[in-house]
Amino acid sequence: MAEFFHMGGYAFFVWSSYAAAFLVVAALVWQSVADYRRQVRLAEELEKAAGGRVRRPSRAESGEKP
Amino acid sequence: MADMNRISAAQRFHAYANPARFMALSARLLAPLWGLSLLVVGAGLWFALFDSPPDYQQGETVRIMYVHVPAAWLAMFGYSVMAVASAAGLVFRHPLSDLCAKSAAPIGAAFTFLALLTGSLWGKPMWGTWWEWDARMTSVLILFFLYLGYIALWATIEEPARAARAAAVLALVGAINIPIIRYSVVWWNTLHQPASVFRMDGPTIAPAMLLPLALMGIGLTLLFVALLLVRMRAEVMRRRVRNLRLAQAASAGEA
Amino acid sequence: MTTSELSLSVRDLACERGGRLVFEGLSFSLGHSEALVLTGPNGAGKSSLLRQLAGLLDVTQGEIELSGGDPERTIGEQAHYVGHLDALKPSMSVVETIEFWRSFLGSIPQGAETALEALGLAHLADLPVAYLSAGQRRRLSLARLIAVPRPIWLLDEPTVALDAASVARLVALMKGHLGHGGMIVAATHLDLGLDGARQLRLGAGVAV
Amino acid sequence: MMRAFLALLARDLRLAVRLGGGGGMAVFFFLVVIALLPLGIGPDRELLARVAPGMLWVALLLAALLTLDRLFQADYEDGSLDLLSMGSLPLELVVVAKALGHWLTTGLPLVVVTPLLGVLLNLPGEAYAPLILAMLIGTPALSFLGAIGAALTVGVRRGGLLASLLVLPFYVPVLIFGTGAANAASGGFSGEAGQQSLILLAAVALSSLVLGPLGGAAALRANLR
Repeated sequence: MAEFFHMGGYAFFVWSSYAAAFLVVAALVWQSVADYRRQVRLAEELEKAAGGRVRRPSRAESGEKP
Repeated sequence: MADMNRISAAQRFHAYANPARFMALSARLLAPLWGLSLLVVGAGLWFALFDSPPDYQQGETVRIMYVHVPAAWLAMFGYSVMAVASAAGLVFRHPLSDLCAKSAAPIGAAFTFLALLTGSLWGKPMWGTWWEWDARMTSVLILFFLYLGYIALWATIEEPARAARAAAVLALVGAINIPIIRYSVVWWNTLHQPASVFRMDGPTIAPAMLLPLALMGIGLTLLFVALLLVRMRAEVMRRRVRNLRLAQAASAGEA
Repeated sequence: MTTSELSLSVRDLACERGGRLVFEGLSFSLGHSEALVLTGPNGAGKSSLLRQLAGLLDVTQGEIELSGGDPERTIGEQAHYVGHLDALKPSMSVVETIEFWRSFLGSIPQGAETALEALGLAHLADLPVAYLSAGQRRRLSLARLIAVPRPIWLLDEPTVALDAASVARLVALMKGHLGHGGMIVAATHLDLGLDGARQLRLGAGVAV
Repeated sequence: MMRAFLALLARDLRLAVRLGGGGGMAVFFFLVVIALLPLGIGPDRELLARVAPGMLWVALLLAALLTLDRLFQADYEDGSLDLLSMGSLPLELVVVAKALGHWLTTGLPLVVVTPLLGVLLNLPGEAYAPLILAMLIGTPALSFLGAIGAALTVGVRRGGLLASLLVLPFYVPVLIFGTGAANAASGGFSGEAGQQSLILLAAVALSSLVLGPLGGAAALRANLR
């Protein structure tokens, strides 16, 4: 096991690569999902404020399950 | 006033008719996509870290390849998506293709950055330097700049339709320029003949290494698509927020 | 606001712009609860006079004096100036804009709502300024008058881009300000219907 | 008065973040200039290492210059500057708030990415710490001295270019002492030469903190009225 983490003496380079990959992908996923949720929330707030004056989008449009 | 209403209704129809179908379809696709990509990447990671041999020349550092090569592939793939979507946006005026191009850019840029970073982490033990101005790394760096420029252009132009057209032109000019840039960089590099350049790819890849590489490549590509869909959904919602705000400002005039 | 004995006096004022003498020998005085309406053809110096009063343009000759105000502060610091430019940032929301000016001009962070309500912008509070129409932008610009209490209002064509209802709203606010002992100098082509407002006609060099 | 100062600073930071222009663009510019350099002079690692500190400083100066013209121009164009001069906050402190905002959104990010660019230019390992330290000390001077140029050219058409020309001479001491600090560390000088450069750089930066607001406010008054 220790040998595995040691990576033939290249532990720093190998594990940094994988850590960097994980961080970049995780940040990307988090940012994308958070942005989507924010926009959905904003749209809902604005629709509520409009109080039906603006056409309500269909459920299919937002893709949300009822 | 009645006239204005009709126009804005028509605009809304144009902007939403297709996104409605897209939103429904992408909502159904997303969960399986996330699951599948996680599964494939997981399997790829298993083989990459536990069940593949070290390279006879590069030793354990070859494991960096399983991240680096897919990242570099997605860097190219991302730009292709962007360029094709931009072309479609210019030709067919389909609002979704503009959103697709816009959404692909940050993902592609992130993977380009990752390719550069892991390349650097691979280069240090292999070449003894974090960075070498060889043709390949230099052209990937320039690709990264193209992405950043594209993102900056979107961020700078306020009006979405105008930003989409300008960004599409930039993406296409960039796509045409990539081979030229690539060629010039190779020419520049052979002119200077730096002493310490090694080839990054070995002669041939052993089958035991090919499996994790393929799995990681496919898995991360699936992840790319999932991310693209999420971002496009966010863009559709952003457009709706914009329209709702415009409607709010307009309705306030009457109040 | 202790503006009961506020008075503004202008003596022998001259204005020079780009080597051209815009006006000279201008004198008038204005007491609390009084409004002065500036009229005159284009280029007569209405805007220049307002900017001089606000301290935004150098006084080449003559003097402007405020008595009864805060002696520690300049006239500009006790006045509101609403000019042709609206001083709005498209990426800030309506309420952020007002809160900023409250903090900056008056050091009072809270309570932007009153000002927004006074100009009929309350329901747009969270909207970025970029989405506003010209009239709404002008109203937001005017909301500063209410957001930060200052005794002197210097208004340069405040009714531009406003519809009739908004003009009426503005006139009501101006009357309220005068009623509280404030002072208004406004350049306008429109008859605002301010009772007892004095008129100063620029261009002929004669105060009427 | 403190509240007005903080409100202005917070507004500038908020605008910088929302527009994504300014600082981000400067960092991007910095990156591209540094990447173009080896393409121009060749990928010789020893040569790059030798010119790295100086080139990093020069590129940083240019990147900081690039964003200067918006410092007062945006507020001038929309009339905000008139109102900023009508608050209880002295114009000198308005300039301080704006220059500080400029440093936080431009100077600081530029310093943060410098180590990354050092790698691209094969900057010797021992030069990193002194170079970054020198940049942390020196970049505020770029914002505060730059504020004078930006204030002088406010309202001038194509003022950005003019501001660059006016300001660059003021940047000379920053460049000399800044590169001096890094070169002393990498070039094998005694430690004293590097320290001396840093102290002189700090002196330049401190004097710019005084000079910038005074000169900037005077220039704004001259241009506004």
